[in-house]
Formats: sequence, C-alpha cells, structure tokens
Amino acid sequence: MKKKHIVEILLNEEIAPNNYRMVLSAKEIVEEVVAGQFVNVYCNKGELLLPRPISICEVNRESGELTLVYAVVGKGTKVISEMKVGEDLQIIGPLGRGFMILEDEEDEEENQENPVYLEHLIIAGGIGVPPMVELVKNLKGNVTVLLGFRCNPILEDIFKKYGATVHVATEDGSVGLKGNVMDLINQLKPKADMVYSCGPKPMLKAVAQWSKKENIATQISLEERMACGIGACLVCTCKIQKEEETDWENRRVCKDGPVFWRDEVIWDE
Amino acid sequence: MKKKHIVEILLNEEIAPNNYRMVLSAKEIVEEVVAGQFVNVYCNKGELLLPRPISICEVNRESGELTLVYAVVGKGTKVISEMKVGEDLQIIGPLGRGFMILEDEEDEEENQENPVYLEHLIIAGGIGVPPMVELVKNLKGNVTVLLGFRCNPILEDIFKKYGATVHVATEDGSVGLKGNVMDLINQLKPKADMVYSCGPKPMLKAVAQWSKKENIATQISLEERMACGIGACLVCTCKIQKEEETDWENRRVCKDGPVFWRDEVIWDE
Amino acid sequence: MSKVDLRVNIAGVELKNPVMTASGTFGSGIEYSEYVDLNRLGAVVTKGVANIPWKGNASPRVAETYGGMLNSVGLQNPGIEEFIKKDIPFLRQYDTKIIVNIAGRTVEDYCSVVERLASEDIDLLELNISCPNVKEGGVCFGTVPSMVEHVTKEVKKFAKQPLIVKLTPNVTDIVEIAKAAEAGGADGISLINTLLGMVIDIHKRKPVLANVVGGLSGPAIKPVAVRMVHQVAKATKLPIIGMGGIMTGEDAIEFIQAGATGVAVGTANFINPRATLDVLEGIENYLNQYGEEKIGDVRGII
Amino acid sequence: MSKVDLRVNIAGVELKNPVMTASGTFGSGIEYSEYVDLNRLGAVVTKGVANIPWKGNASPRVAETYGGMLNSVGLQNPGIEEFIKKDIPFLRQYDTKIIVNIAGRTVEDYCSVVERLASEDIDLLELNISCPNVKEGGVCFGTVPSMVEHVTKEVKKFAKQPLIVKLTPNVTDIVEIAKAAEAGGADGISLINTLLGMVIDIHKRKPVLANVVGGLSGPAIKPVAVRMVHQVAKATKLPIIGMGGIMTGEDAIEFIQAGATGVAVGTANFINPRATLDVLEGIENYLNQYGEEKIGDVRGII
Ligand SMILES: Cc1cc2nc3c(=O)[nH]c(=O)nc-3n(C[C@H](O)[C@H](O)[C@H](O)COP(=O)(O)OP(=O)(O)OC[C@H]3O[C@@H](n4cnc5c(N)ncnc54)[C@H](O)[C@@H]3O)c2cc1C
Ligand SMILES: Cc1cc2nc3c(=O)[nH]c(=O)nc-3n(C[C@H](O)[C@H](O)[C@H](O)COP(=O)(O)OP(=O)(O)OC[C@H]3O[C@@H](n4cnc5c(N)ncnc54)[C@H](O)[C@@H]3O)c2cc1C
Ligand SMILES: Cc1cc2nc3c(=O)[nH]c(=O)nc-3n(C[C@H](O)[C@H](O)[C@H](O)COP(=O)(O)O)c2cc1C
Ligand SMILES: Cc1cc2nc3c(=O)[nH]c(=O)nc-3n(C[C@H](O)[C@H](O)[C@H](O)COP(=O)(O)O)c2cc1C
Ligand code: FES
Ligand code: FES
Repeated sequence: MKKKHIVEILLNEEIAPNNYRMVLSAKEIVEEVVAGQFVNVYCNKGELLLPRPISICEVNRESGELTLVYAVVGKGTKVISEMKVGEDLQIIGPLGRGFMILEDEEDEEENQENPVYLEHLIIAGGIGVPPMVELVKNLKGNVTVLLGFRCNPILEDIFKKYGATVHVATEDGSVGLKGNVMDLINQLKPKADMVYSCGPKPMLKAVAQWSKKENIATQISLEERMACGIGACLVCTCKIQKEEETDWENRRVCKDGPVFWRDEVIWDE
Repeated sequence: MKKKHIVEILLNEEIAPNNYRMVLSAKEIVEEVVAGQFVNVYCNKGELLLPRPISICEVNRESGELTLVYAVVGKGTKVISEMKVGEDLQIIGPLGRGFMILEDEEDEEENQENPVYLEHLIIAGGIGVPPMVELVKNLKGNVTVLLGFRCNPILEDIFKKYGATVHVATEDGSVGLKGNVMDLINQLKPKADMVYSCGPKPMLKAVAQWSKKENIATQISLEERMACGIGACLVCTCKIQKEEETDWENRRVCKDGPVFWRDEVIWDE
Repeated sequence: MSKVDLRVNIAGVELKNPVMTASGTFGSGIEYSEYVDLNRLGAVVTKGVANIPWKGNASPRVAETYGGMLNSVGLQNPGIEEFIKKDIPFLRQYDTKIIVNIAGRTVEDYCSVVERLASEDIDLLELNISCPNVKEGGVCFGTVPSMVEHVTKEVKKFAKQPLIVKLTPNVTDIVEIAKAAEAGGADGISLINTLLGMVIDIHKRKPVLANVVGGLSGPAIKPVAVRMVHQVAKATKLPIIGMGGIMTGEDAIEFIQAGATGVAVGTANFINPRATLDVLEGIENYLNQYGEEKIGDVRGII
Repeated sequence: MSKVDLRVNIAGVELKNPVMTASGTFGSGIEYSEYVDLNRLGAVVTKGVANIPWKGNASPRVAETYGGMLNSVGLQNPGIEEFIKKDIPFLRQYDTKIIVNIAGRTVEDYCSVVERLASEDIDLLELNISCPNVKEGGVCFGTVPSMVEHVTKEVKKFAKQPLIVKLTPNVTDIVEIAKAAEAGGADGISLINTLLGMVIDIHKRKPVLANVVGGLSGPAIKPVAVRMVHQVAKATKLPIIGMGGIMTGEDAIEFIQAGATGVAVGTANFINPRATLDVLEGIENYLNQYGEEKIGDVRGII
C-alpha cells in the first residue's frame, strides 16, 4: 500500500531571495522517481488543508536523499520555508507522469558500436527550473539548457556540473542576457531533437509555438491548482486534444501529467 | 494601551500525569496581579481560534516570573503542553476580578499593636487548586487548605511551604483521605472567618451550602467557556442575584468574576 | 508611505476609513478601548439593543469550531434606556461614527427602539433582522422577503438616521432578501450575520451550547460571506458593509473588491484584541503597495 | 479490544460499517485503492455521473480557504456508459457496497441514468439535486421543495435500487426540503453537499476559480452539517448519510449522535489519503472506550 510518508528534513536553506533548497531523507520515495514527477507536501497547519505540489529537483538513490527547490509565494510555502532541520515533513509521492526519455537502454544495446543519442534542449523559467536537474542527470546526449529568471538565477551551476551547456537570461539583465528565454532562443537559434519545457504559461506557449514551427518534438510540464494530487478529484484539469478527434477533453495534470506532449495541449486565453 | 503580550516560556514540565507547570517571563504582567485573576493563552494554531483562560498560579514580582498550572483536557491544552522552553507564548492579562483580601494594609496600620488577622479556609478541587497558591502567599492570618483530587494531588508542598495547614482527599484513596473535599470537611469540621473556593461546579455548590449553613463569608471562583475574556462579547455569563431585588441578571465571569460572593451566585441544574 | 484616502461614504455618512466593529463582538467599545484607540476606527457598531432588557440564553454560550466559533448569546442587552444613558456618552468621547445595532421580537419592538434613538446623537442604524418573529411563530424575520420588506418599511417611518439592514446568510437566495430590504427603503445592507450551526460534545453526549444551536462566525465562513457580498453588490445599488471572518487587511480588501464599502471585524477581536487596527493597517499597506490613491478605486472591481 | 458491531442498515442494504466516501472526492476508488484497502469501507460513493459525458468547468477549479476548500469541478464525468463499462467492474472486485451518485440537468436526465442502472449490480443510488435545473432557468433543483418532490417521485419510477436524495445546504429550511424528498418517496437522505462560496485573489484582482463561485467543503462547514443532520433526523424517519468536514472518528461520532446512520468522508481524503480508515478506527476506539456493543446504541441520542 502507498502511504503518506513522514520524512526528515536534512536541509532547508535559502539559495536566492525567497528561493529555498530542501533536502529530505526519503529512501522509500527516491527508488521509483522519474524526472518531472512531483511530491505533495503537507503544511501541517490546521487552516491550510491542501498539500502543495512541488517538483522533484533531484534524487540520490544511494543516500536516499530527495531534493526540492521551491519559491515562497504564499502561506503554504512560507510555512514550509520556516521548518527546521531535524523536523518531520509529511509528503506523498512520487506523483504524476514525468518526462519521457526516448534514448532507452534497448537502443544502446542494439547500437552498441555507435549508440545514437539525441540532441536535447531544455527551456525552463523561474520555478519551472528545478525539475530539469534530475532530467539532465538522466539524459545521455548533448544537453543545452536555456534558463529564464526575473532576477536571481538558481541552479545554473548544477546543470553545468552535470555536463550541460547553460545559457541564462534575466529580465533585469543582472545575469546573462537581458530578456527572457525567447530572447535567448532568438539569439542562439538552437537546434535539437527534443525540447523539454517547464515554467510560466506564457513562456510555455511561446516555446510551443517556436518548437512547432521548428518541428521539434516537445514535452511540456504544466501547472494547475490541485487537491488530491493522485487523480481522484478532478480539480486540476487542463484541456487536452483527443486523439483522432477534433474535440478536446479535460485531463488531470496530477495523474495524466504534469508532462504532456506539446501537440496535445490546448492553449486557451 | 493594553496589548497581547509575547512572553518567553522558561519552563513547561509535567508535574503529575496530564498536569503541567509552565513558567513565563512576563515582567509587564506580574506587576498588577491579584490572586484569582487569570490570563488568556492563545494556542497559535490556525484551527483553534479562541484563547484558553488559565488562572495565575503564582507570580514573582522581582524576577517577573509568572507560573501557570494546567491540565491537558482537550486540543488547546494539548498544544500548549507541547510548547518548548524558549518558545514564545501569546497571552493577555491579568484578567478578571480576583479574590478580595480583607486584611488590607490600612487595617494593619490602624491596629499596629494588635492587628486582627482572619482565619482563612481554602477549599479547592482538581484544576481549581492552582490559583490558591498566589492567594495563600498574600493572606496574613492562619490558612487551612483542603484539597480534593481524583487521583494525583498537585501543589500540596507549595501550600505547606507558604505556611498553610494542608489536608488532601483523593477519590481513589491513593493519597490522604479517600473521598472528596466534603468528606474532609465532615471529618475536620473546620472553623473560619472566610472561605475561598475554586473547583468543579458540584463541589462549589456543596461548599456553598455548607458555608452558608455555617454562616461563613465565602468567595467562589467560577468557570465558564469564554471568547474575548475582557467583558465585551457576553458569552461567559453566569446567573447572579441582583442587589435589592428578587430578580437575577447574567453577569460576565471574565470581567465581573471569576470570583463572586457566594450569596450572589444562583446555582441552576 | 504616501497617504491614501481611506474615507468612505455610507448612506450619506462619511467615515474616516472603512473599518468598523461587528455588532456583538465589541460591546460598545468600553472594554476594547483599553487595547485599541477608538479614534482610529471608521465606526463602532454596538451590540444589538432592544426596547427592554433581554437576559439572553443560558450558558455555555460559546463553542469553538474548526476555524470558527458558535455563539448563542441570544441578544442579551440592557435595553435602550440603559444603553442611551451609558453607551452613547461613552462613544461620543471619541472621534468615530456610532452605528447602533437593533434587535427586536416584533415590528413594534424595532420601531420603538428606532423612535427612541431619533433624538440621540448617533450616526447610523443597523437593523438586525436575524431575530425570530414571535408573532409569526418564531420564523426568522430575515428569511422571508415579504417580512424583510415590511419591517424595513415600518422602521423607516421612525428612523431619523440612515438605516442599514443586516441580513442573515441562512437563506436560499440572498439577492431576493437584499432586494426586499431595498424595496422597503433600506439605505444600506450589512452582511453576513452568522450561519446556524451545532457542536456536540461526544463524551458528555450533549450539545456544547445550552441553546443547542448557535451562530457560526470566524474565518471558516469567509468564502460564504464574500460570495454573498459579491452577489448583493451586483444586484442592488445600496452601500454594503461586509463581514464574516475578516482577520487581516487582505481579507478586508477581498470584501471591498467584492463590492463592500465598509468592513466589520468580529470574531477576530477575540483572537487578537488589536485586530481592527491590524486590518486597517493592512488595508493601507495593500493600497500603498499598488500605488492606489483612494480606497474607492479597488471597490467592486470583481 | 473487544469487537464492536459496526453494521448499519441503510434503506434495506446492510453495510459492514458506516464509513463511506463522499461523492466526487474519491473518484470510483481506483486511485485511492493504492492507499486504502477498499474492502474495509462500508461503501464507496462514486463521483456524480450523468447520462452523457460532461466536460465540467474551466480550471482553476479549486481554491483553498481557512479550514476548507472551494471546488468548481462542475460535475465533469465520462457519462453513464463509460462508467458502467469501467467503474462498476472495478468496484465489484471489492467486498464493499457501491453507491452511485447521479447528476442531471433535467428530470429526464436523472431518470435515464437511473433507468440505465436498473440492471446493473450496484447497491444504492444517490441523487445529487444540487444541480441547476436548465428547464427552470438554472435554479438549483434542491432549493425548491416542489421540484425536490417532483424529481424524487419521477426518479423513483425507474429506480430498482433504494434511492438516497442528497441535499444542498444552501436553503432557508433544510427540514422542508428533506420532507419534500420523503414525500417524493426517497429511501434515505444524504447531507450536506457544499456551501456556495467565493475567493478573490486580491493581487490578481480576480476570483481564484475560473467559475467565480464554488462549493465550500471541509472542517470549516462541519457545524452547519451537524446542525442540518440533527434537524432532519428529528423531522423525518429516513436513514441519513451525514457528511461535511469529517476528518476523524470523533467527527463521525458527532454526526452519528446527531442522527446519521452512515457517514461520508470527503475533503479529508485530500489531507490524508488514509482518512476513511482513520475515521473507521476512530469510531471503533470511541465505542470501545465507552464499552458500547453496537454502533446503533449511540445513534441519534442527542
Ligand atoms: C506539478 C507541479 C509542480 C510544481 N513544482 C514546483 C517547484 O518545484 N517549486 C516551486 O516553487 N513551485 C512548484 N510548483 C508551484 C507550487 O505548487 C506553488 O507555488 C505552491 O503550491 C504555492 O503554495 P502557497 O501556499 O505558497 O501559495 P498560496 O497562493 O497561498 O496557495 C493557495 C493554494 O493555491 C495553490 N497554488 C498556488 N499557486 C500555485 C501554483 N503555481 N501551482 C499549483 N498550485 C498553486 C496552493 O497549492 C494552495 O492550494 C509546482 C506546481 C505544480 C502543479
Ligand atoms: C477563569 C478560568 C480559569 C481557569 N484556570 C485554569 C487553570 O488554572 N488550570 C487549568 O488547567 N484549567 C483552568 N481553566 C480551565 C481551562 O480554561 C480549560 O481546561 C481549557 O480552556 C480547555 O481547553 P482545551 O482546548 O484543552 O479543551 P477543549 O475542550 O478542546 O476546548 C474547547 C473550547 O472550550 C473551552 N473550554 C473547555 N473546557 C473549559 C473549561 N473548563 N473552562 C473554560 N473553558 C473551557 C476552551 O477554552 C475552548 O474554547 C480555567 C477556566 C476559567 C474560565
Ligand atoms: C459573540 C457574538 C455576538 C454577536 N452579536 C450580534 C448582535 O448582537 N447583533 C448582530 O447583528 N450580530 C451579532 N453578531 C454577528 C456579528 O456581528 C457578525 O455578523 C458575524 O460574527 C460575522 O462576522 P465575524 O466572522 O467577523 O465574526 C455576533 C457575533 C458574535 C460572534
Ligand atoms: C472536489 C469535490 C467534488 C465533489 N463532487 C461531488 C459530486 O460529484 N456529487 C455530489 O453529490 N457531491 C460532490 N461533492 C460534495 C461532497 O460529496 C460532500 O458532500 C462535501 O464535500 C462535504 O463533505 P466534506 O466536507 O467531507 O468534503 C464534491 C466535493 C468535492 C470537494
Ligand atoms: S488534484 Fe485531484 S485529480 Fe488532480
Ligand atoms: S468572554 Fe467575552 S464577555 Fe466574557
């Protein structure tokens, strides 16, 4: 049976203004994690009932450590940021469907001499950046990472550590290009076999338009307000194109996503 | 202006099963305390909004320490019992009208040669015992204390330390007389000029009947569920005989009490 | 911090700011004046007063609930004469508006209180129609549109001050009730009063409240209150005093964006005796944060 | 710990214990079956199903509130055919009763779902009458006694399983509504559905929910729910399934003492995926603590 896990907080530090890295001792959870999945974090405060979905930033299967990186944007993340090392945190997970990694081991075996790795392009903005860390660790081909932030970049170094080429844009120009990830794209004109993207909706929409034009297969991680987090309550839906039909249906971001194929997603507004 | 005080917890220890002594550093509060007054303790838990009224057990005007002794009976007192030394506690107080001490200093001055002290009898049960500590400290005459408990007596020694004669009854007979304070009274047949009583309602009612028969002036401390604690919301009322009338009125336990004269109190049920 | 214009106008009466006290939670301010400078409040709304003294219900009168509380005070009050003697002179010492909340068991009860207040130096009347109508078998005045219109119309005949009608949320259609009050001549609407609730002590196996049921207030009910304020603001032209679970300035802004002109702080006073001023400062901070010049600019924008 | 008899009988159907899931919070149990042994539940109440697929409302569909939440799912469902194909066979693997919650926009919608279910292996029907009646201008079925009686009576004609009618709390007089359902032939009553509420994001200056308003659930509403269960238990003879903010066994006992035969756990599942079983164990503990032999001995004792 799955259950709510009670895990110990090993670290909870501010890595940039209002941005925190939390490391948890979560042996039972890290085993099955796929990059792009998330956990639901309970705030343990009587008036805040719903769990907060936070992407898995990174796992260490040996040590059983699970890393989350989160921004304080409201009451729940504030409470979480005030928790102390040694305290217990309640979480469920891993949840959702993460990124698909197409270079699987069978490919490698079949083409042992000359394995074909893909050219990967990761495009992430703000608090959409964290889940890309575990992804980069699991990709075998060349990885280019484009990161956009309002001001203070996070996690830049860790992508480099794992061998990716990193480009940063900040809206205030304090680090890297002054602008957003679309400006980076216009400047760098990157080529790729697969795009992975996570971040604010307007960014995702722009990335989707660009990658469609460039005809690059693209996986997009969506965000929606949630309650159960496991697919039972239907509050977290997004509009998804039905296969072989012109009609659309509401699918659950928590269970059918958060990662969807670009061409499935219907962008309203 | 009065305000909600944020005070430091200096001690919070279990002194008997489910009974706790809490010492607070509360300089601003201890100054004006009269025995029998109480403070309102906020639980600082989102779902528990209302403050908990807890009698002031003892104050130390030099050190600024304020002592509370409380039983864990529900959610709020449970939360309070789990608070740690060094943490902050929010309280307002001192609140209410405490015990009247009739041997005041003027008396002493007038009769310097031969001051007349009263013979005091304190009758308290269970969690009605704590406020009597500060009272004993402030009484000058002979003090006899009758204490009743279900099983584990508390604060017995401290009354002795302050010079009172103490008799204990427990319902299970584990300490002192097997029975309740009325059994103690029947056994000891105490005499007194003034009775002070606090404890469960049935006990108070029995004490009131006895002291009326014995014709001893009696002050009774009542309990009622509260909200504001300062006299504004009228949720904590008890039935009080109107002066010079046959009619009664609802008076506020938090502001007009918790201590009332026996002959004012109307015992329903 | 630039100075924001917080003044609001309720039925022709100008308040220095929108923050007031919710009736019954603040007495007439005497007790809270030790914790709060009453001069800073837009208005003090007094505890409901009737034509004669009422004893109210038996105790216990309060039960804590998850994020809220039930009360069954039962409108205990000293009667209008005592009130006029003691409470109005007390409040008149302060530079704040006085809104007198009125309770009654019959239309005549209400009218006699309002008539008695006609010559008094108070600013607004707030008619609490969440009371049982004894002549109609105890059905609550505020739940039947025709009764709402009738009692409003009758009371208006005697009212010298503008009349706010305070609505109960325990109805199927709050808009219909608000329109009935408007048709009766109300000059403003207060909402919401408490939701009817009950708590059982499962160990003692009896209701916590001596009165069995009581009124639910506090942050638990805020979403219901905001919804009703929004509905009524869209459906009538009357100024609204919004209340129900306001604990912070942000809560108050929510009511104001939903369409409220004034906001009242009730249960929050019990959790924080300075709640009214914290709400006021929170409203100011919000408006400053967004560079708003006057509070009216964020009112009813939803 | 001695074995307490937890069996309850709802309209002739025996459940092994009173604990069930609140419709819409548990899907058809597929997802929660990874966290909870469904065999231990008295019944699973499924998400509302209509005669044809409904898309539901736009997202966001959820807003957190103080001690509660709003939802505006809008009864998204795959339609009765898909439901019968997938959900009933799934649930029939377990030794638990199946209660199918039914949504509709017209009386005919409801009847066609119930008729379709007549030949299916399910135990009870739960008619959700908190839906807007499109033929009556969108007014909620559950708020008008005559509509309640009418829809109940029509549906009963097609019902092969006992029919529970689930009431909305957004009414002036819940007793009148329950009596209308009883007059229409209901075999039981579920209450309460959600209270209508609204939350505004004051920074974005728009409602949090795309649908503007939504249904308030969770512990915040429990006192309203307990009050309504108590009122209806006193006024009708029908068995009641009580719900609204049940988080613990003690909460459930409160509903049972107020007169409920069954209890449903909704929002609590989101806070604790094992909430249903924790409630069940809490009920057992309470009964053991007081040496009760069967759950019926504490039912309706208030
Ligand atoms: C699949 C997924 C992965 C995420 N990963 C991360 C991450 O790795 N790091 C990070 O900082 N944030 C992440 N988020 C966003 C994060 O969930 C919200 O910032 C957080 O829930 C806000 O909670 P709060 O109490 O501080 O804000 P409040 O505004 O006080 O929250 C009120 C309610 O709204 C919900 N809510 C508010 N904003 C969002 C949002 N953007 N998305 C979903 N629910 C929201 C909250 O969960 C809560 O129920 C992720 C969201 C999703 C859906
Ligand atoms: C003037 C006064 C002085 C008191 N002094 C002491 C003391 O020195 N030590 C001590 O242990 N207890 C004292 N009590 C009782 C104490 O207030 C309650 O035991 C406490 O409030 C219970 O809170 P809870 O959350 O644990 O219980 P819960 O039952 O969970 O509380 C629910 C609600 O009921 C109220 N409540 C429950 N029991 C009582 C009660 N007996 N009296 C008043 N309110 C109650 C709570 O404050 C809360 O609002 C005093 C009460 C009063 C009125
Ligand atoms: C203890 C108490 C007493 C109240 N008495 C009155 C009253 O006399 N007249 C009235 O109109 N409303 C009365 N109310 C209702 C409040 O004025 C207010 O409408 C309600 O509590 C919702 O606001 P809140 O959630 O901020 O408390 C009372 C509420 C409480 C809690
Ligand atoms: C997300 C969600 C979806 C719901 N969907 C339905 C539904 O389809 N049919 C229905 O009758 N009630 C529905 N409800 C109401 C619940 O069944 C229940 O009556 C209500 O939530 C109160 O119980 P709770 O406080 O335990 O959640 C839904 C509630 C929630 C929170
Ligand atoms: S959050 Fe419940 S279905 Fe996604
Ligand atoms: S608790 Fe408010 S008047 Fe006593």
